[in-house]
Amino acid sequence: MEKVLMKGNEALAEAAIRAGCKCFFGYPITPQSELPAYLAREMPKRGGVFLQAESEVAAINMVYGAAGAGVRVMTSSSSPGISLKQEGISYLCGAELPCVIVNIMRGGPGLGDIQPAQSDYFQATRGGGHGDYRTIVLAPASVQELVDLVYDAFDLADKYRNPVLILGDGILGQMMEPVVFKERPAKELPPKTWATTGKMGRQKSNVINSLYLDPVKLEEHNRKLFKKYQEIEQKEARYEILNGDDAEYFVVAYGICARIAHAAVEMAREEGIKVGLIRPITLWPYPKKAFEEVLPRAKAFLTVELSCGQMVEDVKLSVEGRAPVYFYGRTGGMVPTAEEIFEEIKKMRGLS
Amino acid sequence: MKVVFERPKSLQPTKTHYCPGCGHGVIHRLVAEVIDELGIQDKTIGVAPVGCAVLAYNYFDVDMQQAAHGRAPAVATGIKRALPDRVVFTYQGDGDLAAIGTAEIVHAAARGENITVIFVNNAIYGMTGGQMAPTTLVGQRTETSPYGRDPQVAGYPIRVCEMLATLDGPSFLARAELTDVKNINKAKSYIKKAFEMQLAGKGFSLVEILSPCPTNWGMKPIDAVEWVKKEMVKVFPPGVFKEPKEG
Amino acid sequence: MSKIIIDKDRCKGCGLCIEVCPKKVLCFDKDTVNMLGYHPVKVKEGCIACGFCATVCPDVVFTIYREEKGGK
Amino acid sequence: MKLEIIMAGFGGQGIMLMGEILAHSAMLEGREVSWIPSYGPEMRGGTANCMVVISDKRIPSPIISSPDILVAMNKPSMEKFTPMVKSGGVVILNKALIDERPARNDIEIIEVDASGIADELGNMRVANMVALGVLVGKTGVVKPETVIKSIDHFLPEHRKNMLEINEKALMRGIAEIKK
Repeated sequence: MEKVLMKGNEALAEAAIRAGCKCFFGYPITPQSELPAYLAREMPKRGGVFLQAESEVAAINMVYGAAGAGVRVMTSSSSPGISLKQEGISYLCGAELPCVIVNIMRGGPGLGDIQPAQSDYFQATRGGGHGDYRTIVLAPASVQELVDLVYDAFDLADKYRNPVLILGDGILGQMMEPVVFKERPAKELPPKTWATTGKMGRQKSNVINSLYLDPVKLEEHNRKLFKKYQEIEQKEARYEILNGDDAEYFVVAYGICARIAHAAVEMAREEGIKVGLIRPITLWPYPKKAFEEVLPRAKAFLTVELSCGQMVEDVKLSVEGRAPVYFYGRTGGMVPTAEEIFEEIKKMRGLS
Repeated sequence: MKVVFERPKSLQPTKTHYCPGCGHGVIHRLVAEVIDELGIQDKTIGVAPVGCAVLAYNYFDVDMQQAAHGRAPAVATGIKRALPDRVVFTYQGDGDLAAIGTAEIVHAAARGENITVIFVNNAIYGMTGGQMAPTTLVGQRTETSPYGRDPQVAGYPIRVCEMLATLDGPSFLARAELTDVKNINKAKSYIKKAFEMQLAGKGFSLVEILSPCPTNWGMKPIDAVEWVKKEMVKVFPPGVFKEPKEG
Repeated sequence: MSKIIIDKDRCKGCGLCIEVCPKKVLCFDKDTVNMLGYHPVKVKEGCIACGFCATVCPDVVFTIYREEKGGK
Repeated sequence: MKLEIIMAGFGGQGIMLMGEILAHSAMLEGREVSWIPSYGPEMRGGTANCMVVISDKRIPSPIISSPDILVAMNKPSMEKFTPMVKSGGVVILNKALIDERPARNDIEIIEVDASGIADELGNMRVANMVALGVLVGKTGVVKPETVIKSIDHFLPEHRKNMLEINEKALMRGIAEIKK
């Protein structure tokens, strides 16, 4: 397999095409602009559709239309643009339409800045828009994983008829790493008999809709959605534990932050501190199992995020008070150094 | 016996929820008749708006998507780009198309998106109970312009056909009035023309239809029709605003 | 000869058809209240099957047939 | 083996490309690599920098807080990044644009007239390759022929005529070390 050196944003775009993405609708925003630029070049050559919409709102609704028509479709943006897409994401979830949404996060709130951040965690994992819903959230930490998770994202979206979010950050989008595009056998997925393709000889017309005027029906629909979400929680949670075999202390971090935390863990190991790293790969469903696995021997947890503390709530929910949970975060586009995190690891050991 | 009139195939037998004398029922039927006449029921996909016509997917017997408020042209764009050989239309009211969805309609038109838009203009918000619309006439009383629309406060009505006619993208733009047999037939001929444009790959087509809303105007159905004829057409002159040159 | 079928349970009593009828053969059936709670429209003698009523009717109440010339 | 490098200079000096070529060469030689740019308004005319990590093992963090090597192509870059360089590390300075020496004596400072040499070769824009040559000559982290392969990889079709001068600049940089 040939290794190529690629930017995260471009590798993501290439992976999407290879995963069968037929349509892309987006609106420019830093730091994800290489992604639409790549697709603008490649899609027309490879039988796909690239369209720059008039706004993020329009883009996500184009996604709704194309997803409803039964094709694989993707959009991408960065934090402020994702806020604009929330309306559409809620509708996509309500109408159970599969699609992939990429958020290359930047600093907020408001216009914020264009530096890397992880402050959209709540928005991503709690729904984000109105109504009772969840989106699957994947958090890659390297360019290779970004590529691999794009394939998974499309498969998961189709399997569960649900939007899947890929949550990256400015660094991941901008960084270059070697990547291999492995050939993947197509997954066995349910046929899209629900798609509005025109009746084309079908007896009954298909309707894509999220409106249920009868509350009894809407409750039924919401319960059905939640049954699906429960199944996803049971089957699809993913994580990685590094340096964990004999660890007594654990750093918890995802995405680019997990990379820096990993460097800090290695520093601590050199000084004989028994510390490991829990790296959630799915942020929703949250990998509670990772904590079950280490709780019998864990003395304390340190959550590190590029935010003022969002994922730490899920860590606390997973630890259920059985060990102290500490937090260290940098925000607004600032990124901690490995040394900073190392100091926090030492503090954690001193405190517990 | 020869059939003079019967329910078109592309219209479900379902009774509509529309008020007595509402224009939506007629416009639904005209669209369905055109779909039947062009023989495109099997490959047509409609997009329902938010507004009184939100339940349009229950009435048309074609595949339908229900869109977020104002976003029907974007949703239709997604469908059409994914399935270019299908016929895609949106059905939108004045709040949906000319207020919250202004950006979407202008840009779909500017792109020359090869879709057909049925725009129902009744100068008021029906579904939410009679508030001022972007097409409410100056002086017209609504729930949110109780003293009559005052341009000093609420500005002026938007003429969608005229506005879109400044763009290069649209192939066919026309406005009809739902006032009498002759004009209803004319509305149908415009709708047919609009779909034919799409079938010929000519790009964006839109038919605006001035339609009575007796309930929210506080009028009897017959008076509402008269009001369209006397007042609305003064502000929104019917006619063709854009069509391809012959030849 | 012509035949006009009125699906009275679809009628919402707007009266647009009565107004438009050139022969003035349509009127409300004051003796009936339909499923929707309206006095539906009814037809008297003299319909010429012009189809005007069906054209203006928002509720697809009418189905209209006309005897073909020379046929039965 | 693990090497952490920061390259910095003006936007337009080819800083990003210099890093990409180095990362690409190391990848071709079977190493793990990462490259991250500073991104944003500074890309367009202000200062630009990129971080390259080359390692035999999986790279934990692509973000460098204390580099082994700094390549500073202008004075603001030298001022900004020299304090971060690891004790015992190396700073490669583009002498032509830096009229000061950093006030540290625990690091090795290599001054090279990258812009001057490039100018002499006929194109100021290849100063980055001179500096890269110095880095390659100093560390031996990748073979010169691999770097040349990478330069070729990054040159677009209509710029292939630039391969020769880039190659010359690289070799001149390597030669500077051997002097």
